Amino acid sequence: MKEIEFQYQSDLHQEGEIPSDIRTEELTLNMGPQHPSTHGVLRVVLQTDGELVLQATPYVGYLHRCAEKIAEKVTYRQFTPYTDRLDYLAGMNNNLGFALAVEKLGGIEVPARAEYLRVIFAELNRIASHLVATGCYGLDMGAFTPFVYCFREREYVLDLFEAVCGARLTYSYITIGGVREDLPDGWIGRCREFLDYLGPKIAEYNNLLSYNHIFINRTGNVGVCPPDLALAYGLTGSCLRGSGVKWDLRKATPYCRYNEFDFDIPVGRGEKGTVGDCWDRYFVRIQEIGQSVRIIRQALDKLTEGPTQAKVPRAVKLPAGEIYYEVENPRGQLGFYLVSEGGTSPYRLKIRGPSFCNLSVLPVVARNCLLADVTALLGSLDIVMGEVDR
Amino acid sequence: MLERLIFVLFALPAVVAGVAILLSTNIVRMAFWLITMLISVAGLYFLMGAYFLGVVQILVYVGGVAVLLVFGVMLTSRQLAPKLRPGPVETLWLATVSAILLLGLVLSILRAHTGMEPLPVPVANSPADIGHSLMGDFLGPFELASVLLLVAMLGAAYLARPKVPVQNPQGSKGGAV
Amino acid sequence: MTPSEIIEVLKQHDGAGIVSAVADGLHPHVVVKMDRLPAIAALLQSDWRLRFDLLRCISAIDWPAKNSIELSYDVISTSFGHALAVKVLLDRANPQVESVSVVWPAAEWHEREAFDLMGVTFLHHPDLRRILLPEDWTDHPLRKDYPYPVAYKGLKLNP
Amino acid sequence: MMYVPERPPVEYKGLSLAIVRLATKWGPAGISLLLRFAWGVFFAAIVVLVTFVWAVRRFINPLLPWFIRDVVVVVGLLAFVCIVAIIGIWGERKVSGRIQSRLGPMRTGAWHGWAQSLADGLKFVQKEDLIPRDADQPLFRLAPYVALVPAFCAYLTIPFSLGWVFRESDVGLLFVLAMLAIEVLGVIMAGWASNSKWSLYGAMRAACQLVSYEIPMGLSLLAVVLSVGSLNLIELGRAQEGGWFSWLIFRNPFLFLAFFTYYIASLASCKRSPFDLPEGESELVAGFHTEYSGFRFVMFFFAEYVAMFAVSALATILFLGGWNSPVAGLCSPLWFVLKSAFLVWVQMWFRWTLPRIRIDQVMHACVKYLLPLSLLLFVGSSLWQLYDNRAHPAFEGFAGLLHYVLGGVGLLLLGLFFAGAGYGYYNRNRLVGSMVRKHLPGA
Repeated sequence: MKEIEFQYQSDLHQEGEIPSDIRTEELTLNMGPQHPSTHGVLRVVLQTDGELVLQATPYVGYLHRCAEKIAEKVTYRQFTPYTDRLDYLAGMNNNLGFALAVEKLGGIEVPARAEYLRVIFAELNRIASHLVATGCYGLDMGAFTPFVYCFREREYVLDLFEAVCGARLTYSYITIGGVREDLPDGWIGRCREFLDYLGPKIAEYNNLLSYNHIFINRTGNVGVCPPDLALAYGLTGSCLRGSGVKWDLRKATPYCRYNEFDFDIPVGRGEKGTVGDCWDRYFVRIQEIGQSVRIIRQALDKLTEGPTQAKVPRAVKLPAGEIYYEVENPRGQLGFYLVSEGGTSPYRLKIRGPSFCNLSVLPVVARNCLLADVTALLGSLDIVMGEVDR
Repeated sequence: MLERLIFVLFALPAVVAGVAILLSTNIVRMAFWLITMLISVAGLYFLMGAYFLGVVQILVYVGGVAVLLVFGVMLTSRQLAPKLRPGPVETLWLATVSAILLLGLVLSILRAHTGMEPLPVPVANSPADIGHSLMGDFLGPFELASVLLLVAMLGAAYLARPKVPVQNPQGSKGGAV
Repeated sequence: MTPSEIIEVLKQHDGAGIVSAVADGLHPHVVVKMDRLPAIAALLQSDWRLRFDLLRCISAIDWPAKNSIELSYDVISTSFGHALAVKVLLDRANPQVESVSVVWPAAEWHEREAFDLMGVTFLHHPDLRRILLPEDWTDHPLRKDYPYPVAYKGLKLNP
Repeated sequence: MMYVPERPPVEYKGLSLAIVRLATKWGPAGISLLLRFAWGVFFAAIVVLVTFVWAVRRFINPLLPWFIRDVVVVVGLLAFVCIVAIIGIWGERKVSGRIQSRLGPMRTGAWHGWAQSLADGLKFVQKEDLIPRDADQPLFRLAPYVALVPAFCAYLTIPFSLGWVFRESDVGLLFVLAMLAIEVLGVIMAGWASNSKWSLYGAMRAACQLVSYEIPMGLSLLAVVLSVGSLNLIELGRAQEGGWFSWLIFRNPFLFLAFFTYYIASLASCKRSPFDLPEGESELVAGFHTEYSGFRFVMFFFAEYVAMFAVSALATILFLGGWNSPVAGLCSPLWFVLKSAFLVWVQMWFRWTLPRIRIDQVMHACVKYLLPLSLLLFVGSSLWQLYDNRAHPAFEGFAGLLHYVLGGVGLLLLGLFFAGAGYGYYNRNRLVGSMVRKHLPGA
């Protein structure tokens, strides 16, 4: 496997060695903006020589909705629904990041029950998001069935969300000062049921996909992103951990009482190839689902009675100041740089989308690889274009 | 009557395709015309009762050689097509050579019709007969052909090998033989 | 290290380059001189006590009142877990600053974004193009005095 | 202000114009007349046909009725092929639904959505027939036929049972292989003519893969041919009469393994998963048929399912006893169809379970594993065959030794096969990520 890979890297493209009249034609291949495996409206321009990709240049911006400009015109509360649309697979986490940034700047204290509920929903959404990532990655590799299985499980999570806030994708549930509603009756039982159900399912995915020989051959040793490269390009989240860097904001700078929970940070160990290959990034996500299950169980145990919403005026007014606040999203660190001049809307809100930074490593890694490897790499970076383009 | 009709059905495409190969300037079209011709000729073989030959013609020439040909043609640059037009001197040469060949062919056909008796050809139609004659009477030529093919294969492998030593990250220098 | 200690280290190395520093509060940062930015970035990234290896974000803020554009480089160290922000103030009429993509390649896209939306020119950037907006867009929308576009390629936009 | 591209109105010219005029003028009247006198037309047709046959026999050529028989059989085969494709497409959707804990099509038709593929076909026929502007028009139009017709022609020599064959041929096996080899031309033609880079990639992959896998496929089949001594498919089927143990797959260990090498290679030659690179939708959008729509797309779809059944039929005849039943004596075309359908089903099962292989791995698997293995099986099987002929003077003196050596090699290969399968089965739980099992309370 490895030998072949290096051979086609080195012997095919020696400039001047192959007579120019029999050299194969280089093609410029336009992958996207409508392509099944670019996960949205990403456009990648590939320079290819046969199946070999010499260069990949991503073009983004097809989903730019001026979220940062909009933020300057609306109030803090009004901006929460816009955060849902950033990383539309992890609306809860986006809400949480924005709410935390505003609360920290305004000095708002959140009640304990709301804190735990936030953790529960953030982690449930992490599970949902990772299930989508896992299933779609199977789809990218040509295995259709894991995709359906993962979406089946995700449905249960969405049902849980629907029960509590009525929405299945754009929740706006975690608001400034707490959460919007308390749990309905019997919700905790259903949640526990789901957690019991999910555990064996993960073993099923591993049997079906993770340890499939073809899958390992397609993803192991492919798209290797060493730790220093990952850090240099600002990769965060499971992409960074897949490269073997043990870095998780929930441990490093705990927010929302994450320090009270007992969980591990899974990192890529190069089990099926090199540290930082596509398989590592994929498998970190699978493991993180398990860790999220652990966190939710603990949070459900700790859940106390009490209010779910702090006393916050309807029109939130923040003092003048600035803050840069990051939370650990399923795709990495989502940052909000919030500048307030006093008043009900931000002076400037800069959003750091984790997918944006994760994608920036693509041209570096997708060089001299095969066409199918670009798909493998894109899938393992797990980008959401809503967040890249904002 | 019916046989004549079917003969025309196969022979006409073969001739048309042969002419089209010469006249076409698009190299991929040429390849597909060639395939048409090969299939038509295979049809003629079927008509003559040489089923084995016809099937092998399709299997080897159409399924193997022609597909590889198209494959190679598709990979080469599209700008190559204008170069295929021969210059005036080349045209002259080619015309001379083809004319001489055609003359010889026509003459031999004419002679065959007028003068000679048809040679008694041993009927070897079934695969078993062909096998027996290949491994019996014609074993020498058969083996010679196989050696020739082997040499051709080795030559192809030699030509296709990388001209520069492959830089192997593992340290071992492989590649150039 | 706490922000104040980090700022101490920075001041030891390059006291002249630092305009001001805020060590406490929600967003501890140092404001550095424009021409000293690459050196300080390299120092932050490579000094064994600091090791700011992860560039989190580059935010550009338009201050028409102060007639300046502020760039804030938020960095964090995955080895030590401490964080800091480095700020530079640029002239609003002609915002130009040296690119830090040599130190943190992650800056490449962030700087393209700042160029696209705020019109900051980064010198010696490997590939300074618009990133989110079309290449033929004319203005920089995140400036406070951005005129609302009336039409784009014959397509009328209703405000 | 939006720019809406204007589509020029359809213009009919020449013959098409005449046909359109004729159809619009006389069509409705003609159809209603036909319906009015349907029974009359039917009986008249029968009378005309019978008279025609009689006249032909009497006055022109007594053999010509055989020609008519051929026409009838070809029409029957065509119908069978269409039914195979239609049921195959519906079955694929039901199988995928079953595997993915869904129902699959349930509404169209009364029972389990059986009419779904018919409805889809109708939809496709009605779709606009799009040809890209820069496409190579004649080749683009021709390609679907080049893909479908050879796949159909393969059925001309496939026997469904004793006597149930269009033409019994001495080279029947080679004929089927040759026809399946032409099919790739349609794919390449489509890929080239579409003038789309994705299609071109699909075509190149198809050419690369199909030509390579023809060799192990042919070699595995040759092993069988060698042990029966015929290329005639009827002969091959007849050699396996008398219960399941006389099937060729159980003839000797080499043939047992040759069945699997053939089956893997046939997956590749049908472009089925995990070798579905020419149309791998996550990489190449839709591969060689990216630009095809409507009825032309249906042709490609049909060709795929027809070829699937053809290779399965070949495997059935050559390895699984063809039309012979597992117990002696009950030969019937039904057995043949059932066995082939089973193999088709396994192909579907593969598709919905496995990821797709990368192109270099496809070639790697062929050249480095499948090809040497099939060569080995070919040589082993022929040696076994030689040994079986005890009277052969070449074995005087060491026939017993050869017996044990060959038997040992065969048993070793068989044992390795089952050991591998057993190892996988025994370790099926260990393969599960240890971390996940340990930490999840629910597991």
